[in-house]
Formats: sequence, C-alpha cells, structure tokens
Amino acid sequence: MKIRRFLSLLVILSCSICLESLGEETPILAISAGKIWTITDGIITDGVIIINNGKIQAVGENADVPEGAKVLDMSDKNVMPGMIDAHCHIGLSVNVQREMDETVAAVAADMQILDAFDPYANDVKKALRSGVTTVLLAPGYRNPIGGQAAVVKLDTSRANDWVLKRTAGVDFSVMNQALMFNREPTSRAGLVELLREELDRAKAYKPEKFNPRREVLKRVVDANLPAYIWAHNVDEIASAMTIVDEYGLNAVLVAAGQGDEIADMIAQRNLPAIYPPLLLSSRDKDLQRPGKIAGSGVKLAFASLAPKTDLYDLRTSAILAAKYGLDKEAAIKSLTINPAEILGVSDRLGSISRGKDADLVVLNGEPLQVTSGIELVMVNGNIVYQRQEE
Amino acid sequence: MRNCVILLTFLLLVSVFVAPGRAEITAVKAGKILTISSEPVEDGVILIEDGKIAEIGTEIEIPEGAVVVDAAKSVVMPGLVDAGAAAPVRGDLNEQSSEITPTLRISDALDPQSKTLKRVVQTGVTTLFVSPGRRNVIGGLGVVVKPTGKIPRQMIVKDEAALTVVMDLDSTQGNRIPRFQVPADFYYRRPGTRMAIIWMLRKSFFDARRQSDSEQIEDPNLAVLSAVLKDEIPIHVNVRRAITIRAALKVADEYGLNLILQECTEGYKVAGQLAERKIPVVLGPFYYYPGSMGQYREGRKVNWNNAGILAEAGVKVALASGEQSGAIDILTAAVFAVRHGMDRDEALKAITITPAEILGVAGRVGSLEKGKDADIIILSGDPLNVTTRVEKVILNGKTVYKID
Amino acid sequence: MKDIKRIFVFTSLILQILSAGGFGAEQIAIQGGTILPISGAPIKDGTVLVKDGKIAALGRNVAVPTDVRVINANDKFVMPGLIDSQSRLFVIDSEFNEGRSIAPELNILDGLDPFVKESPEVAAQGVTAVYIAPVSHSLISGSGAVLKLNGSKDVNKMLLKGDIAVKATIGVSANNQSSSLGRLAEYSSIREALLETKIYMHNKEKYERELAEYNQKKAEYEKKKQAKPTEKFEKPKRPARFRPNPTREVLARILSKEIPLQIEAHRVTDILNAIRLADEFGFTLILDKCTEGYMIADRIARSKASVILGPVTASFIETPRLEYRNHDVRNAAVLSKKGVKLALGVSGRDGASSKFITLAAAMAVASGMDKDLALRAVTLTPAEILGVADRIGSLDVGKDADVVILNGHPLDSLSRVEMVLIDGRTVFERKNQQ
Amino acid sequence: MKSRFHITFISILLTVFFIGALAHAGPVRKKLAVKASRIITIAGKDIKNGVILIEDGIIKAVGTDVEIPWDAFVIEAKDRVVMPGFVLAHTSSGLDRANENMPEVPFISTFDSIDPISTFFEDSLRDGVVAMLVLPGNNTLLGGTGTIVKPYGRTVEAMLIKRYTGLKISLRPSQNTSRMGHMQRFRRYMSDLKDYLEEYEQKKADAEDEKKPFDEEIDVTKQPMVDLLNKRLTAFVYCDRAADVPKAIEIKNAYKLDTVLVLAPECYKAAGLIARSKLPVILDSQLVVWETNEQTNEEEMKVVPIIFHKAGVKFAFQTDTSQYGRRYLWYQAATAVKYGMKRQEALKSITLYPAQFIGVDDRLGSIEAGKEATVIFLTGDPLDAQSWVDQVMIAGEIVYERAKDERLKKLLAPPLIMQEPKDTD
Repeated sequence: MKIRRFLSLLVILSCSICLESLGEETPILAISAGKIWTITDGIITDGVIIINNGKIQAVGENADVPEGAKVLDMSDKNVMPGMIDAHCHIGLSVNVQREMDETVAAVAADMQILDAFDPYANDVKKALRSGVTTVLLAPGYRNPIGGQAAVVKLDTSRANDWVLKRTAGVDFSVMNQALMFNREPTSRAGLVELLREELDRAKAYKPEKFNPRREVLKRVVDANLPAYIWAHNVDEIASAMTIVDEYGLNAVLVAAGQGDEIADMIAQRNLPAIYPPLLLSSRDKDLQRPGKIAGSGVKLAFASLAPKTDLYDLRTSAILAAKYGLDKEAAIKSLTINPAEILGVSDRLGSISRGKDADLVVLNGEPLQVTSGIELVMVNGNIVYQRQEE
Repeated sequence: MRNCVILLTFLLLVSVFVAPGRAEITAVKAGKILTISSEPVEDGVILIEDGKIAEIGTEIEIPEGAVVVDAAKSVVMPGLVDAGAAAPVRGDLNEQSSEITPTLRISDALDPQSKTLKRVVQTGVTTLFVSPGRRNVIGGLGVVVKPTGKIPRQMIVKDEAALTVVMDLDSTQGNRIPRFQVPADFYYRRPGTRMAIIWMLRKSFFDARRQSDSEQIEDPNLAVLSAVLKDEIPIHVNVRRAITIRAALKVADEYGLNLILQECTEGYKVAGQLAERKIPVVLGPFYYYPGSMGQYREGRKVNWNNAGILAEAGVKVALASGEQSGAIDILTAAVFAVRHGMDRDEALKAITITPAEILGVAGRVGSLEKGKDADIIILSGDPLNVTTRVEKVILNGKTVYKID
Repeated sequence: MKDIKRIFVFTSLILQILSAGGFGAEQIAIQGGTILPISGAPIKDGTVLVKDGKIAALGRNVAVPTDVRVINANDKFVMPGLIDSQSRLFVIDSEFNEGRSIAPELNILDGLDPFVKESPEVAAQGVTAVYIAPVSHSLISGSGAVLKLNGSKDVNKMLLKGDIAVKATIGVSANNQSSSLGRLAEYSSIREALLETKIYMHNKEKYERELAEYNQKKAEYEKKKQAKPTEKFEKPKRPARFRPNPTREVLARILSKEIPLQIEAHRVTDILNAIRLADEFGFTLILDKCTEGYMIADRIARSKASVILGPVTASFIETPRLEYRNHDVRNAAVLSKKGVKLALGVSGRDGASSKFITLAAAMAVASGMDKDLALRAVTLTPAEILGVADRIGSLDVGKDADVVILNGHPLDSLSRVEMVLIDGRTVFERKNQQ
Repeated sequence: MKSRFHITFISILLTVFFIGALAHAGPVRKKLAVKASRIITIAGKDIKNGVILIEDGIIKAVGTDVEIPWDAFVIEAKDRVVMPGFVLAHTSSGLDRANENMPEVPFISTFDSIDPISTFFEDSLRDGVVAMLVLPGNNTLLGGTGTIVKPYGRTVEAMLIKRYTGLKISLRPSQNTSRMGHMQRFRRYMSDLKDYLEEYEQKKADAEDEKKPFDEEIDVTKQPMVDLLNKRLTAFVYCDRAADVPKAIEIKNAYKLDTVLVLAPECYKAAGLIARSKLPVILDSQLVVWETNEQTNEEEMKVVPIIFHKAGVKFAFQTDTSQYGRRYLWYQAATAVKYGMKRQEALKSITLYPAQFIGVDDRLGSIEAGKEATVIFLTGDPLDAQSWVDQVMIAGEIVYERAKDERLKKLLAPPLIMQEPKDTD
C-alpha cells in the first residue's frame, strides 16, 4: 500500500525530471564580469555577457540586460572563452597505449577514435574542471596512418550534441615511434614510401568499388580533410613537409617539438603547428621553442596529449611559453581561437563574440597566471562546473 | 610528377637559401695546393665566387673587397669524399618487411641534425654517399649528400645515386626459414642461404627485364630495377668474399650490369678480373683480423694491403670509412693504406676524385678545378702525416669548421 | 643569447679568485625593493647587507658602509633562495637499479654526478638548494643530502648537510603491480628491520658494558701482578668480540632520533602504516609524496608528521602508475588548511625540472592554498623539515646569503629572476643572459 | 798452396757467414755496440750518429764519443732510429677472460690466465711494445692482481718481468647495483678488513703475553688487500665516468693507497681535480670525445690528452687492438702531438711514464747507462705512420726482425695466383 504510493510518486517525479531536461529552453543569462577576455576584440573591463539559449547574444561594457534575465555576478573575476585542446586521448580505457593505436595494421585510416571514446569515463568528468571545454580526440602516433580524429565538447552529460565533428581529420605519423620491428614499415624511409603508396592509391580511387580506407584518404588527398601529421624532430618534420609538398595536403603538424629549427620553412608553407605540453621537457632550450616558432609566423596551438599530461596543464603550457618568450596575446590565442581555427570550428568557438557558443571559463585571476584558479565553467550556457570551498 | 614537385621546391628553396651568399668573393692564399686533378701548386691562390671555384693558380691578383683566407703556411686540398659513410639517419636503416625494396629512398630519412654529420665535417669530409642498410638483398636507393643544410633537400647533391645490393650473408640475418606452420611474422622468410640471395637477385632482375620490354610499368619496384638495367642508375654491390665477388660478376654478365663493389675484403684475390672488367671498388670498413661476429665473420682472409694490390692491378679504388660504428676517418684510412703499401698519389685520389667519379659527382666535387664546388680543406701539413690536422673546412664557399 | 653556463662558471671563478685574493670579506648591499624575508612580514624598500657570505643586517634603515658593492633592487622583489625538496638533479641513471631492499647505509652522495649541465639553469630560476633523496626502488634506500647549486664541480663543496634523513618506501610499485598483501609485507619487513635494530642496540650496550668491566678488571690484575709477581691470579676473560653492522648502526640513529625517517607513501593505507610505524618506534617521520593525503588530512595533522608533498600536478608523473590513481591537485591546499607542516617538491621527470618549484607553489595556490604558506612551503618549511633552517630558508641576520631578486612577485607566473646570490656570490645575473 | 788458399778463403767465408748468422740468431753477447743514425734517449736530448754500448744486456754508455772496445760486436744501424721500447701500462688483452663475476676477488691473478700464444703479444712485439702490465678487466670491484710481462717467450714464466704488481679496483657498478651500493660495498669490505686485522693483532698480543707461540697466518683471500694498505701493491682504480674520479681520490686519501687512475674518456671533465690530486693517469684508447654544445647545438671535439696536458697531469696511453690506428702506441702519441702536445712529452707518455707507473723505470723507459738494453730499431721517425719497427732488442738480445716476420709478409703481400681460371660456361 505505502510502497505502491511511494512508487507512483517516484514515477511521476522521474517523468517530470525527464520533461524538464528535454523541454523548456533555458532562460536568458547575463554575466557581469570584471574582465572579459574576448580574444578577438580585446579585453573588456566591467562588461556584461548576455547568453540566450546556449549562444552569446551580446557582449560589451553596456550591453543592456533584458528583464527576467538570470544575472551571474562575477564582477571581481576574469572571463575567457572555453579552452580548446588541440590533441588529446581522454575518455579511452585505462590502458590508453593500447586503445589509441590500431597497431596491427600500419594503415588504419578508416578507424574512428570516437568509437573508442567513453563519454562517461572518469577523466572526461574531471576534464571540465580544467577549463577545457572542447578537445580534438585523436588516435596515437604509433601508426603511419592512425585513423580519424574527432572534435567533441566535453560536456557529454547532457543529451545535446557534444560531437562537433565526427571526422575532423586523419592522423598521420612520420615519427620514429611509428616504426615497429615486426611490422611494415621498420624504417623511416620505408614509412615515407608507404605513405606515398597509400596516397597514390587513394588518388586513383574510384567510388564505384567502395573501400572505406581509400574513401577517407581520397578526401585527404583532395585537401578536403586536414591531415594531422605527427612529427617531432627536424628530420620528421622535413619528411612531413616532403609529403605535404608532393601531394599538396591540407596539413597540420602535431607535436612539432623542434619546429623552431626550421620555423621559417613551416611558415612558408603556412602549416599550423600543434605544440606538445611544455611540462614534458624542462630544459630552457625546449621551453623557448614555442616562442621562436610563433615568432616566425607559424600559427600555434597547444595540446595536452592527455593523459600524458593533465588537461589542467594545457593553460600551464601557454603560461610557461609566455614566460620563456612567447608573446602574451599569442599565448592566450593558442589556447582559444588558434585551435578553433585549426580544428575548423572557429565559427562556433574560440572567442567571446556575438553568435558563438556560450562556452565560458571564469577565473579568479588573469588567465596567464598559474595562481588563478578556475571558479566556473560553462558549456552552451549551462554551468558544468562550479568551484565550492571545502 | 612527384619528382618534378621535388625539383621545383628544391629550386625554390635553393633560391631562398643561397641568395644571401651572393656577389661576395673569397680568396684562399695557400702555401701548397693539392689539386689532385693536376700537379700540386706552390703558393697558389683560389678565388671562390658564390660557392664555386672561380679561379685557381699562382698569378692571380685578388680583387677589391674580397674576403681573404690566409693559408700561406698550410696545405690546401679538395674536400674529402666518403663513398661509404655511416648513415645520418635515426632509427632502423633497413626496411625489414621485405628483402627486395628498390623503391626505398634513404634520402627520405636523412636527419640534418645528425651528430655524425657535424662530426664528419670536422674530419675534412665534405661529400658523403649514404646507402640503405645491409639487411635486404636489394636495399634501395642511396643518396650523395653534403653535410650542410637545414632539411634533407638542401643537403642532397645527387638523389637516386645508386641502388644498393647486398650479396653477403647480412641479408639473411634475422631471417628464419618458414617451417610447416604458417609463417608467424615476416622474419620467417627467405633468403637463409647465399644461393637463395643470388637466386632472388636473378629473379628480380629477370622480372624487371621482362617488364621493361612491355612499355608502361605499374609496379614501382620493377620501374627502378629496369632503370638500373637501362644503366640510368648505377648499382652498388656489397661483397666480401672472393666467391661472392665472382658470383656477382656472373650475375652482372647475365644482365649486363655495370657493378660497383663495396667493402670487397677479399678483392685482392680477384684483382686481375676486376681490373680487366674495369669494375671500381669502394673499400672499407677496415680491420686487422676478422672478428668472431657480425659482418667481420665473412672475408676471413684479410690482407692489409688490399687497396695497394687492387690499385697496383689497375682497379679504381676508393677508400671509405665504412658503416661500422667508431669508424676511422678516411684520411687515416689513406694514411694506413700507404703504410701498408699503396702508392701515395693513388691513396690521395682514393679519398677525393676517385669516389667522386664512382658516385658520378666528379663534375662538382673531388678535385680543385675551375667551376667546381668550392669544397676546400686546409691542413696543417702533408695530408698523409698522422700529426697533420684539419685546420679549416670550406663547404660551398662557406667556412663550416675552423679550429680555434 | 649567450652561453649561460660559461658566464656562470666565469663569474663564480672570478669571485673565487677575489675571495682567494683577500677580498673574501666583500660586502654587498641590496637596496630598495620589497623584501620577503618569509620568516617575517614583507619589508618595503628595505636593505639587505651581506658580509662574508652571510646576512649581516636587514631592514628598513640599515646603515650601509661606504666600501660596499651596492645592488639596486628598486621595484624588485628580494627573497631567500628557493628549495626543491624532491629534486633529482645530479642523480645518475645507474642509481635506479639498486638490488638490495634494506640498505639504509647507502649515501646519495656516492650516486651524484656534479658534472651535469642542468644545474646552472635550475639555479637561474632562483633555486639555490636542493634536497636529493635516494630514488625509491628499494624498501630502505639510504640517506639523502641537501646540496647548494653554487656551480662547484665537487660534491663536497656543494654539500650543505649530509645524512638529512633515511629514505624508505611503502607501496610503490616499480612494475605497476601492487597487491595489498605485498604492500603489507613491505610494511612489516621495514618494521622487522627496526625491531632487530632494537635488539642490536641492546647487545651493543651490553658488550660495551662488559668491555668496560673487563678493562677495569684487567688493570687491577696487572696491578696485583706487579705487586706480587710470584703469586697466581686468575686472569679476567675478554668478552666475545662484537662486530658492528653498518646497516643496523644507521637504523639505530633513526630510533635514537638523531635522523628522521622519510617514508614515501602514496595510498591511504600506506600513509597510515607509515604513521603507525612512527607511533610504535617513536622516530621523527617525514611523509614523502603523500598522494592521497587529502583523504586523511586530520589523521596526518594529528600525527605531527611533516610532509614533503609532490608532484603537485599529475603532469609530472612519468607513466600512469597505480599509486597515483587518486592524485588530486587540491591535495596541498587541503593538507595545509588542516595545519599540516607542508613542504612542496617538484618531483618532475628529470633533474632540470627542479626549476618548476615556484610553478608548483603557484598551482597549490590556484587550488586554494594560502599564498604566504605556499611561498613558505618552498623556502623555510623545507629548511625546517630537513633541519637546515639555521643556514637557509629565510632572510634573517646570520643566515647564508642565498638571495633571489625578481622583477615581480615570486608567485607571479610571468615574473623573471633578475639575480641569484649563493653565499653572497653571484651565480646568475639576468643581463648576462641576453 | 792453392788448396791452402782455398781453405783459408773458405774458412774466412765461413767465419764471416757464422758471425752474420750469430748476429741474426742473436744469443746474448757479452759486449755489444749499436751504431745508430739517431738515438732518441727520452732521458735527454736526441743523439745524432750515436753509439750505445751494451754489456750483458745492460747499457754501459750512450753518446757520440763512446769508444768501442775491440771485442764488442758492432750492430750497424746507420739508417735506423733507435729508441727505448714502448711500455703499455694497462691492458686486459691476452687473457682468455678478463672479468670475474664475483665482485670481490682481490686474490686472483692474471698470471694464471695469460695466454702466451695469443696474437696480442705477437702483435705487440711487432708494434714495438716491450713490456706491459696485464690487469683484470674493468667490471669487477676488486678484480685481482696484475702481472708485468714482455711479449716474448713461449710460457708465462719466460715472459715474466714482475709478478704480483698492481691491483685492479673498478668503480663501475656491476648489474643491478647502484653507484651508492658499489661504493658502500667497498667501504664495507674495508671496514671488515680493518676489523679482521684488529682481531688478528689482538690475538697476537694475547699469545705474546701468554708466552704462547703464534702461528696464525693472515687469510690468503685478504692478503692482497693487506698488501695494498701496506703499499706493497699499487691500486689501479678504474673510473667509468667523471663522477667516479672524486671517489677514487677519496679512497686514495681515506686508506692512503698508492693509486694510478685508469680513466674512461668522459673523465676529462675532472681534469682539474686530478691535476690537484697529482695522481698518475692512464688514458682510454679513445682520445677524442665529442660533446654537444647545448647552446649552439654544434659538436665540439674534446681531445683528452691535450686537456690533461694543459692541466699538467702526467699520463700514459692505452691501445685498442681492434681499432685501426688506435692499436699502436706511437699512433696515440702522434694523435696527441697532432692536437698540440709537446713531442717530447708525447714520447715520454709511451715509454718513461708508463714504466714509472708500473714501477719498472729502473730497467725500462729510456736509454741511459745502467738501464736494460731494451730498445727498438725504427726505419724512421717514431711518430711517422710510414716508419716500421725493424728490430726489437730485449736485454741485448734481438728478439724480433721484420725481415723474418712471416705473418707480416703474408698480410701485406699479394696472393700467389692473381689471375684466376676463367669460368667455362
């Protein structure tokens, strides 16, 4: 008797919850912030951001707040766009090394990393704390052609679309780590030769006899799909540039650690560079590299390569780079608008400006200060993380 | 298509990167010039203009504003040419997945940052031949490089310089002949014996020849091989024992190949034949007695005077450092070749012009002549003296190393 | 950009010559700027007077003699040299493959390579002293030492204090395999070693007593013999010889509280075990790493054990290891709030990463640690924990003149180190670098 | 008449031939006089057209104006350069195995392991080496004692110059021990030894005041270390890297040992330290080390002998038998000269200094009156690659002649059949 009533109550409750989450659109939201780092048009002090169902409706010193709007008072805080991690491997199983590379076949262009991604994994839940709201999920570097990378928002809890691009590009690797002693290729020369073979075949591909691998590589050869090429040392970057020149790919250099040695040539081909985490190397020489690369006009974005380093330290990388010679503005851009452009989502992300997604991060200090902690993270206008004092 | 893209970019890069050294003239005042190609010149002068030798001789007045390099007390000779250098490549040189990989271009794997390059310059070497590894019957295409430049393309003097073939037992190393069960990985493969090696060589050239009769070739491997048959690409064969050398000669006869022999430890035994067929040899690495393992196991019958005997018999001999680690610099190799009985001038040629000719780059390097690249090394004394030191190395007209 | 190292060596060399040439008593006055003594409140445009490598005076109105070298530090920050208490600088790779499991007599000084290139870089970031403990692969792996980064190529010249603490480890999985039973075994074998040491100490005392008695008896015997050479006396017997055992000797020093025991423990159970050991044997405990400390902050606070915490960020962990599973960046903040005596270490991937010590402090602040405490946790607190607070860790009269001058607050991520003095000698100066 | 003439003629011929034969067979003659175009004495200045007077294998006099006794047999070396034979102060070649697996084996000796027929000794003689200290390898903490031999003789006894000289201590940690552990093991051994000796002395004392005879011997396994402490043996301490050098010095000071440092190439970094310690040094056979400049990223050549020479350290060279060039002591010296070392010093460090380091400089290392007549005859300057060792004289006895070196001939001469039969197919 009692139990039944209780049950029915429960049922009603749950239904109502469902309805809520599905139905009514979120009310207009206004954030009054001490400092707004819009990235694209400067810093606004004591400004307001008006958010209407997940999009930024207006931003400025005196954007008028419509009545009925829920006001968030962040007047002593800094607001910046949600950070974008240009390359990471989170949401995979515990044994990341095994998950991120299909090492049985050297060429795995038809593999999609999203199929291995678990939106409910712990590190994904934790990720939002770090202020990173969007990431490029990528396969690893241990395959000459590793598979298809995806761009996702990390707020995977809600039913709304968190997959921005299922196939954002194909990961190539010309690094020595892509060589295995018991699989073709075993040598760098052989690796380059293999890539040529595959790309040549892809060129000659006819849609009539369908082949998923060639299908996607064809798009790469036709420069309709970016090729993310892992290359760290100078010789690797050189090999990458050889391939890019020969096939005119639309390429992005990943983990271009020693890029500064030949930055001018990278700039010449305007290849963007995704830089590996700075905490991996502690020598001054390495810490100064990003500054040099960006200095010679290469578009730079940082990557955490999580779980290699913590997503939280994506920002740390930029700060260290700034300390060791990277221009401050460039540093903060390399966390927001640069990756957005490199990943081809700058129409929705990367800056605080009208019409873009309301992915915001609120800090209790300037973004380029390690000491400033993250107070609040917002994705599509929903507060997904708020820091509470314990 | 690909090659022309390479060419274009290469030209572009060259124009970009050679542009700042223009219009300046360097003059080297030398106490003694060993031109190699002709008689030595006493108290001569070499004029260098954008990376090339403009003038060379005794009565040359130095133009205004020329940068003068004073080597009045020193001996000047062409930069050394190492026809068998340790490869400046990170990782495995060998493509182990198959024993016939003619399309493999070692130029794709060159590491401009390589330490070996930076060291080898300081020993006076300004041109190297880099070949693929020794674990394949047909290893791939070697490249002639200079130890300078930021990316491989700037280093390359001649790409696709030669096809490397290995007829020693190295190409069987690590291979296990398939047993009853299905092969586990690609190390379960032939060849396991010398006969299998030679059979494979024959077979692949046989296929290539048949292919090259039909006009268009789709298999890139065969394309390279038929280019070799057409004598467009020279072929370097790595041999040590006399028996292998004779086998190589036989295969060469069958397919009309012009061989260049590498290493050739027991070459002195067949010096007559080699001389007769005008087959050049690139000697090195050098060792006193064959060791108990690896590449030293073959060629048990060492003769310290190998180079001397071959040269005596009229064979074109080049001395190379060889690919083993801790190899001696080729100047020392020449010194000991002379100690063991080689003729002085022959020895000097064997580290400069002869290898240049063998590699087909004698038009640019190997001797000091008008119009050739300004690759010059300045020595404190006679090159064949142990106590002589490399004081300065000029590469493409730019000083890349000098002692302080 | 010039060769820091050369300049570094050069300066120190010059200064050595100077000091050798009788200029040893060189006086330096650092004037103006904000002085952060750490031990006390900040001093606006004060002066630090350095004499013979020690701090002679410090404060707002210090009488500056005429013949001193004046360093102008206007609108700069002046603070004591930083200390990384989890450094791997100078450690040779071969030190990671030590076979024996209980080897407290080992000394890290034997395993250091003073010729490494990194140390000038680290010093250039304001780190003037590092604490190096043996690497954690065996249960008890020897004693650590505090070195100054004064650029000497002789370990003994760098050494500030040796035998700081003996390093022990509970529940660190070398091969990333860790069973709770195995970790218990580790704990109990350490306990066993300590118990045996108790017995050893007892036996030693006994022997010494007996020996004393014997010598006395022997003396009497001699006397008697001299008195009456003819008579027969029974000759006293020498006690059985007691062989000293270096392993036990060191452990004995721990039990008699001469040196603390530094236990690396990550998981809650292991930390609790460490604390239990300390309670049982009553030695001074230093908790190392303390990854899951935030879960039992109160217990640690009660235990009065001091903590060397690190790495602050998970990015410094080389391979995802089991014991770091619950690593949390807020660890430091939580523990310090509970009043635990807390020093921060880098424990980075390599030796050079010691330069990130201020970064570590800043991260702790970001996750809620108090600014001053965080700064103290990389200067004075480690000095206290390691027992070298009488020499370094703060700017106080009489302490070593290890001074760092920055162009901004040390915790400001973008502020640069302008100058570093160690024992009053300039080991780094910014303008040299550009 | 005629026949007598014949007889005398033949007899003269015979005697001449006989003398000649003797000269080459070379048993030790009582008196010898060597006339050389140039004598490099090492001890003093070089002597042009000098004479070395030898009696019973000992040098009696050296100089230009030495008058030759009527009964001395004269060796005409007009176009030869004569110099003292080279001395190799440290080698582990010529043994069947160089390293013992057990870490502490001071009691074993290379004397039991030297293989007289190994080509190493033959080559050494060919290359002008007349004495070498054969020590255990560098992988063992307390490796054992060494033996000084000449590379001539069919048995170890015949080769022997001095037995039981030098004890190898290696500071390179073996597998699965650290440097800390390695050092600790050494200290442990020494403290145990000290303890043992104390006990030994005590027993002795007790025995004395009880008027009992005391016949207990010192443990044979410890004897060499005891001799080391009493300076009856010299410690040859191998430093694997620069960081080991301070420890070697520490050991030397702690236990007051006679020490010679055997250095790996990298140890040049500690040159200053070594110079201050005034210890003799034996260099690795690799004389040029490459170091990457952190800032410029360029490879810089570090020439080890020059660095030590500048620091004022006395050193001896080593050889590596497998390497071209490096296997000759003269080449090592020449390399040093090439990079700016003084010629005289370079020559000393392949003759006199090594002789001093291994304690045979009373007999070898230079050409002086009173020293052993152990010299080599060169076809030219010792530092010239084109000159060969023509003859080697050990204690007045010619033991090597290039003219009779069959192996060398075989290694240099072309094979008999140059032209091979054509294949008929």
